[in-house]
Amino acid sequence: MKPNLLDVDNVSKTFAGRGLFSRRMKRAVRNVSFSLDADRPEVFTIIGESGSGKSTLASMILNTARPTGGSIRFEGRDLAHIRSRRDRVAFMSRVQAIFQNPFDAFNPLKPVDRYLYTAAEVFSGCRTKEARETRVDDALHKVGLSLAEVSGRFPHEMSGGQLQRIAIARALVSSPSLIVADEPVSMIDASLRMTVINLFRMLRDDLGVSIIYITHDLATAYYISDRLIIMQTGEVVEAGDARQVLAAPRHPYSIRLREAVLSVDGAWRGTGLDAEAIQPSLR
Amino acid sequence: QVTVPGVPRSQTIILENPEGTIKNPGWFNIWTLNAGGQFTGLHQLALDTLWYIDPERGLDGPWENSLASEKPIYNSDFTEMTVKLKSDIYWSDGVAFTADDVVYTVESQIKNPGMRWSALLSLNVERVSAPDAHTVHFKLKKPNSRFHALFTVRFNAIWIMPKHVFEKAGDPLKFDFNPPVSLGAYKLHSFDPNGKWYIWQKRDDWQRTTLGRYGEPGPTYAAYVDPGPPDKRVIAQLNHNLDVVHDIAPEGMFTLTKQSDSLKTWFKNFPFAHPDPTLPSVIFNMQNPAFQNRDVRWALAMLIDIKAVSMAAYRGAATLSPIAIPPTGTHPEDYHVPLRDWLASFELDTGKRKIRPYDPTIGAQIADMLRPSMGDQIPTDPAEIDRAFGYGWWKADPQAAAELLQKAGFTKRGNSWYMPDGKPFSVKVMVEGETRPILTRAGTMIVQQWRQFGIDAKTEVAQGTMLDRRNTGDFEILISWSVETYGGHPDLSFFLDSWHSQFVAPAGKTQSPRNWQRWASPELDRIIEAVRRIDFDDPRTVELGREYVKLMVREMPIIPLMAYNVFTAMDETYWTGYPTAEDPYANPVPNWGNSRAMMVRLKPTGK
Amino acid sequence: MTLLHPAAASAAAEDDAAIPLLSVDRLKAYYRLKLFGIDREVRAVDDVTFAIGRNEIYGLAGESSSGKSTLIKTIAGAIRPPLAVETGSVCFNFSDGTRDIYRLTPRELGEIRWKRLSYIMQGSMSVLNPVRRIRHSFTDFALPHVPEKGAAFAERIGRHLERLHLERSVLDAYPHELSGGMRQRVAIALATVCGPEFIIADEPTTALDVIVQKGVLAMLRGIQRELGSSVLFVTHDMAVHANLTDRLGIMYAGRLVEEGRTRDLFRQPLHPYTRHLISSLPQIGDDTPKKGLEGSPPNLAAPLSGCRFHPRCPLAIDICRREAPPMVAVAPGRRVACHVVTASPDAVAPAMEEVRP
Amino acid sequence: MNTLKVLRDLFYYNKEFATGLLLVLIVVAVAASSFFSPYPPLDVYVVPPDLPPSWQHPFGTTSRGQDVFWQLTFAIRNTLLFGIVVAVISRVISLCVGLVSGYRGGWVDRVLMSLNDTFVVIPLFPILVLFYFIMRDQMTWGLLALIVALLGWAYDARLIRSIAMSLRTREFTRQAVFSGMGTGRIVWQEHLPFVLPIVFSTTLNNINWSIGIEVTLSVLGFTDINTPTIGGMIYWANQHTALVSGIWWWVAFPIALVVLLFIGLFLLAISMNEYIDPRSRLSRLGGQA
Amino acid sequence: MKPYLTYLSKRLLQFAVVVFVGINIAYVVTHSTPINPVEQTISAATAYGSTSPEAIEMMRRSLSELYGLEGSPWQQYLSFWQRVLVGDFGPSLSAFPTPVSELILRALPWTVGLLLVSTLLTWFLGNLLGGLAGYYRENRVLRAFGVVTAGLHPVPYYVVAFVMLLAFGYLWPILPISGGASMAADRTDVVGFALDVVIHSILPVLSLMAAGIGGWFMGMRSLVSNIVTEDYVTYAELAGVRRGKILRHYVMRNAIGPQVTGLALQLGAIFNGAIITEQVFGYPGIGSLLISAVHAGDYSLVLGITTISILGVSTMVLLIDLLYPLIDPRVEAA
Ligand SMILES: Nc1ncnc2c1ncn2[C@@H]1O[C@H](COP(=O)(O)OP(=O)(O)OP(=O)(O)O)[C@@H](O)[C@H]1O
Ligand SMILES: Nc1ncnc2c1ncn2[C@@H]1O[C@H](COP(=O)(O)OP(=O)(O)OP(=O)(O)O)[C@@H](O)[C@H]1O
Ligand SMILES: [Mg+2]
Ligand SMILES: [Mg+2]
Repeated sequence: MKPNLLDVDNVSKTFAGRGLFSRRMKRAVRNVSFSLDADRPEVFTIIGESGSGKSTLASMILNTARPTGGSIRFEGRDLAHIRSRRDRVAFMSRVQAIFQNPFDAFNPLKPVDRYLYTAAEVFSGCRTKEARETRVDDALHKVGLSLAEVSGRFPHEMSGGQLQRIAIARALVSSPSLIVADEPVSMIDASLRMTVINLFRMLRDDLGVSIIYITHDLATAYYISDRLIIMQTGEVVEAGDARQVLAAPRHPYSIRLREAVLSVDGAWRGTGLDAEAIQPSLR
Repeated sequence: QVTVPGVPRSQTIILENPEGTIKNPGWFNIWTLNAGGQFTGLHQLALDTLWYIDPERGLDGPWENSLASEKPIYNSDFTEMTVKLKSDIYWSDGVAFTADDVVYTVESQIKNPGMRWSALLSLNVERVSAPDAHTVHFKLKKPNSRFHALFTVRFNAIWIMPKHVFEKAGDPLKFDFNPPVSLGAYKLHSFDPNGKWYIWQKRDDWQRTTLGRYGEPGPTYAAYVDPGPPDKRVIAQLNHNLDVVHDIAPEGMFTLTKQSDSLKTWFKNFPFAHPDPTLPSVIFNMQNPAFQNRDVRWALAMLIDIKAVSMAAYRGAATLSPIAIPPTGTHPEDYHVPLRDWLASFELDTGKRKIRPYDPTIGAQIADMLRPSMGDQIPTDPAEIDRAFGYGWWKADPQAAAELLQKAGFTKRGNSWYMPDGKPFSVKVMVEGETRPILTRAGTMIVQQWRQFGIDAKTEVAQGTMLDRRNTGDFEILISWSVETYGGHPDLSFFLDSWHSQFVAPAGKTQSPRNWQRWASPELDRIIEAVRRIDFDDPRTVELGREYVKLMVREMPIIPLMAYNVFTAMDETYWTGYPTAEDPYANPVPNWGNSRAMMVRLKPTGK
Repeated sequence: MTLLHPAAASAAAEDDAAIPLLSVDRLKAYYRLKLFGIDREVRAVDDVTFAIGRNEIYGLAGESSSGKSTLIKTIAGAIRPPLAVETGSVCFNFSDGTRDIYRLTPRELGEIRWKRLSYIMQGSMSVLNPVRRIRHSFTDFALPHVPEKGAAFAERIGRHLERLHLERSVLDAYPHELSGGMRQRVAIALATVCGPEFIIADEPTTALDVIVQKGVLAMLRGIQRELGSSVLFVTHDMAVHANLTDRLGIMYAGRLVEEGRTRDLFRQPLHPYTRHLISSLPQIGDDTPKKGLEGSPPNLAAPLSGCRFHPRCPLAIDICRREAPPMVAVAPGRRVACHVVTASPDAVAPAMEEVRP
Repeated sequence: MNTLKVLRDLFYYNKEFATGLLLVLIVVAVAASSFFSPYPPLDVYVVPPDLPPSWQHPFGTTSRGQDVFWQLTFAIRNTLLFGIVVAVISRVISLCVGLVSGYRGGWVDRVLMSLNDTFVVIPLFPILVLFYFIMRDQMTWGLLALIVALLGWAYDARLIRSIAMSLRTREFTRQAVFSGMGTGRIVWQEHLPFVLPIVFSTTLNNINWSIGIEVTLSVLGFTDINTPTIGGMIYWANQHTALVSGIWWWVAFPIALVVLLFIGLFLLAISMNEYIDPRSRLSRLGGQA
Repeated sequence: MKPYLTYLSKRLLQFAVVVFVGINIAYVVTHSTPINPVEQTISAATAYGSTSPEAIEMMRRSLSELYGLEGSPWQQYLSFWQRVLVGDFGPSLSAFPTPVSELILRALPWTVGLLLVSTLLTWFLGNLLGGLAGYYRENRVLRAFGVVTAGLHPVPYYVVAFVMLLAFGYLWPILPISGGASMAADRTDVVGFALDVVIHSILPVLSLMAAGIGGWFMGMRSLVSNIVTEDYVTYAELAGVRRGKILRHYVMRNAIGPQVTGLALQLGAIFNGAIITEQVFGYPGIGSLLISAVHAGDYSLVLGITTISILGVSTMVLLIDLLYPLIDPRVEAA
């Protein structure tokens, strides 16, 4: 039987207390398990409280942090066994990342195209300049950009949406089968947000890429995801089919989450903020 | 500023101790090796021994019977020496000095190999005894006509230990002798726990010391201090906080002559400095094949323009010597003047012609050169010029040098000289740098002159490592001295005895002092052996000395340059009566043991 | 020129306050870069005029890098090179007098800060001094502006933090010990604890999950209502605008392109960009495919002639390429800068009537 | 954006840069004019000694009969070269160690920092002096520069490491990792520009420090007197008690030139900092990330 | 607590390694000096007196024995460590038989006192002024001060010291120019002696400060000028926080980290002494002891001083590493 694309098996992460005299241990992720099927590309969404361990989980999947308990297997291979640079390159050519904040995701002192060229060189073995350019141009076209628009430009010359798309193109250069996207749209406007979300859909449907999508934005989660887990203080409190969960959450936290979502329509019905605004007086 | 409670400035003389800061200031046991300071006043004022020779004329002639009441008495084959001691000499703690102290000094040193004079004494002394309280008798292991030199202060000598103190002290190597019990006219008053100064106080019973017979010492207190770098010494003296500066650069001295109205110097006029009986020279490493040919050495000598060297090193204030004897003390009368004619007729065969290289007028030339800028500070009297600027030197003669080199098989191609084996003629001249600025300057100038002639010459500064490299023969040419004399006595054995070829170390091995040139010459050995056989005061020593001089001129194993001029600056604000060339009763250089003579001649100005 | 005078604009607003608390008049703020081989001018705020009344929450939305933050910085008087105000004025009409913020001495400016005017910067997660405990930050920022001292002051900030769902123990923490969301809340608390008359908030809730966000917004509104102060609020989250703000301005490429009561704007967006912005918003349970804007964002360093939206505008007509559309009041309290819309205002008016409750 | 244009603009718009450049150019010009010196650098008594500054000898003459100006041209050339060699070598080492150690962390960091601390703790002076004794006349200024450089990188490496440690946590570093960049590329291409400002200021300090060491060694008498340097000039002046003797020009002009050089370098460094520092330049155009 | 202990033990191991390697390097280097202490001793003892080559040969042998220089290098190395581990550096070779520790202890208080005071003062003033200058960039006085320090900075210390000396010791002689205390000092009168020591330290301290302040000044200035553009500073300014408070708690407090590290290293290096100061001002201290030991080939003494210095510096590095979280709470100890 073909191994799963990704197995997250009972994973935990405990951080040692910060600071010199601190005794606190922070259990950022507790016994999280899920798996992604190799044959069925999907958008797998992680939602949760701020500080509930989403980013930590993501970095463990990306093998930039080691779980303190449990194991993560990618295509059947335990990530803990990936040590040599060759293995890591091989892994990264299959699993890629899109980072939270497009404005910090590129070195402000360097043109952005470097990342693309390097990725082409390292992951796709493009030896010649021409090969690299073709490769990069292809990837950029998939996200609606072109090499001509990007080459030689600095991050500050690009809009947030453009940067976000370049980051995605960068992830695509290596033709990964899994992309981990950590809050990729939190900083951009609704319109650009949709551009990015639609791109994810296209990746899943047309290129067969699985995507782990971490977000606070339930609306886009609903819009795009196939499955979803909801996390609170490091634990998965609810998991399942995205639409089902969001339509009818069962865990109390999920329910509160669902209820807290502000909607434009809700605003006119008065279910907005006023209900909560009963607070002790200030003066 | 330098006032200590109860020590009035007007009764204190402040002298520089060139040892600098004493690492281990509370250590006065001078009989161990370098554990504490020596020139802190300790050996000048507190200690005493049998005889002194002053490099100048002395209070009462250069020779002084100190603890001894008369000159040493040898038997005919120099295997025994008897010493008669003065009576009525007392240690500062009131105990009488006797022959037992001398015997104890000799015996305890022989017993403890770690002590300073242990080796010298155990090599020489078979037995020492005190037939009576004021007689000491030495039985020597082998004939030694100069054994008394060990107890004769030129700079220092074997100091006599207080038996009654050391006897009780246990291991003499571990005993700090603090406070020191003194035999001299002064005793310790106080000292800086950080080793910067020592104050000595005149003993109430100064009459009961050997200095007593010259009258009462002037200063009640004598402070030996570390005044710091040269510029600070100048400042300190201008501020009248330092009565005697041991030595400064010539420029510092010139500054003082310009700015101080109470300055006293050895020569009233230029060159001011006191010439030490020490002879800075260009010392060849004779074990180096390049210098084994006399013609090469002479060629290098002929390339030196001594006037320029004198200017570079001393700003002209050098007392030159063409011969291997320092032009100081009584030496000019014994050697320089009598040998003038011989020098003038000395001929050198360049291979092409014969030349007479000696130029007796160099001193006058330098005087003339300086006169425009220094004016009447430059003496005019020829005798005075001779004493100040030396007794002539060798003419700079590049032509002759070239001929000599060619004679030795060297060739000149383009602008450079090549050795007979075809390699470029390169020489490295080792100087000591900061430690001996004057010699460094002289070396640099000589190197420049050789370089201009086409020799690949370089200066090597061996600051700190000079001693080791000199001792192991790890140099090509060295600017230093291997000739040191008594100054006040014509006998040359002080340095010459160690030049015997029996002591020359093989290349790479450590050479013992002072034959740094490692020159082995049968002719010289013959002279040395002759000196050994005659008495110290035998007139033949002068004859032999002149023979030595002639041999050295012919062979040039070292190129003598000049006396080591010490720019001792004395301030007359508080004291007068310093020794000078006019009244040369002592060497003014304050770290010499015999500088104690100054004390009895100094008079307070009443300020 | 049919530029609306601010006074007219506020008069047009149906609010009772006769003089608006803030009036921004023909404001141009450019980033001037003339150094190191670069020579250009980024016209981040290019001729913006609007007013905010008392007791009002004014929302600002728009594309990323359309100049929202720049506008806000100019209003808050946070001008640092290379940003410079070209022309225009920013006037506050506080309870104790009117002030043109660019005519004040630094001293006078210092006096109104935090007491009357407070500001939450974009990236409020990083505005806390990393080596100072939160408690001391409160002392630094708020103590001079509140009557309470000592224990009473501590009590006041403690209570205030609780309103933001923060424990009091936060006070003893260093910023890095807090999550991004907590830091944002602390920043909000810092800006609101003195009860200023005018609060400027630039994307203050980006790092919050929806539950906390909701609480924070509620608190903000609670304070605003209680004190009758005004808020200028920027966010990309249109749902937040819908729920929080009274009026909404839409910016595109350094210009205000539409302004009106939030509800009107959502019901009946006039400017094509606004329409797009609102329609592109997905909602839970809504399965219709949404699309982002085609084409590339405008370059503020070399602004296009005419309407800056025209290359991406489905309705663009000829005049849009030539002439910049002025901001025109198309209905009371409703302004828009679009040639197409102003050309047929009649088509708009009925729609406006329709949404009136 | 080409370099020339950058320089031009720096020159026009940055007064500090312009002044700094001018000062440095003056010093460089002085150094360069050594090639036209009428006197061989090591020869003494080529001019009358102790002359105060005059038209003929603008900086006066020394007690060794050398023209101070021409002597200075050689001295400043060698000293400048010395400082630059030391600075360059030690910068390269400290950058390598600091960046790699900060970026890699873990055992690499521990090993490198142990090495680093070892160099921090070794007392400089006895080691240098002992090197002098051991190397003897092979101890040319070049070798001295090498040794001083080897002993002079450690503290700055620690500084750079601390910056690199925070850069490691920046998102773009992860971006670089996931672009397949290895340690070398990340360190040299991604992180280096961020530490450049600090590198500039430490370079300045380092040049200053190395010249100071050279002078101190000279004052203590450890000097290669066959190579004229600023330290060497002070050494000779010192030997001739020039300060007390009133030959102030022998010391004053060399010092003045060094001071000019440093003010120049200082101004250049702060203006370059401004250019490189992303916060004073344009990098934040994209937003306040 | 456990992770911290792990960290601590790793760090202590690193400390031990650094000290061990450092001392070994010092050992190897000092022992490869071409200066032979026996020759130095003999030369110093015989330079002026009568000498006989045979006697010198004898002295050589007995001195080697006395100094414990017999035995294989390996044995010497082992016995060195045996002694060091119990804190004994053996007798000094150039002041035999005085123990090295006695010599060091005598010099140490002076050096430590002088350098501690001047380093701390310099650090404090330099940072204060640097911080002010970086923050109030327009201020004329501070700007002028910047140029002055930048200009003063590269003046070799020797010259600075000397100019001070000339100025206050000669042209306007109001201060003592030599020594650590005056000869008149009565060391039993504590107050008077202390005052005397202070007066004597004025010139050395001033010169050390004049030479050292520029480094701190410029360092702080550039650190501060980076920090003033940080968001939290801007924000505090926008909030109308008092400028003095911003300067202290927002700007300088954040910039101080590297400066504290620098201070620690400098304090650790105090045990090297201030060679030139001691030379110029005749100040008693460990620097001149070190130099004279080097010159005398007294490797016991050199090693004693370097070992103390190595321990001093590495302890300070260790302390800084352990305590840094207190300076910058963001830094994790582990
Ligand atoms: N290196 C670390 N050391 C100690 N604690 C950490 C570390 N990294 C994260 N944490 C803690 O682990 C928890 C989970 O953090 P994480 O960043 O995964 O949260 P998140 O779900 O991504 O939150 P957000 O939505 O705010 O991004 C937080 O409480 C955080 O404080
Ligand atoms: N310091 C600066 N120097 C130069 N240009 C700048 C600077 N800051 C911002 N800009 C430019 O000004 C324009 C407007 O930026 P601004 O930050 O106001 O946008 P915004 O609407 O707040 O965007 P976002 O929603 O992403 O926060 C952008 O094009 C940006 O690149
Ligand atoms: Mg996260
Ligand atoms: Mg913004």
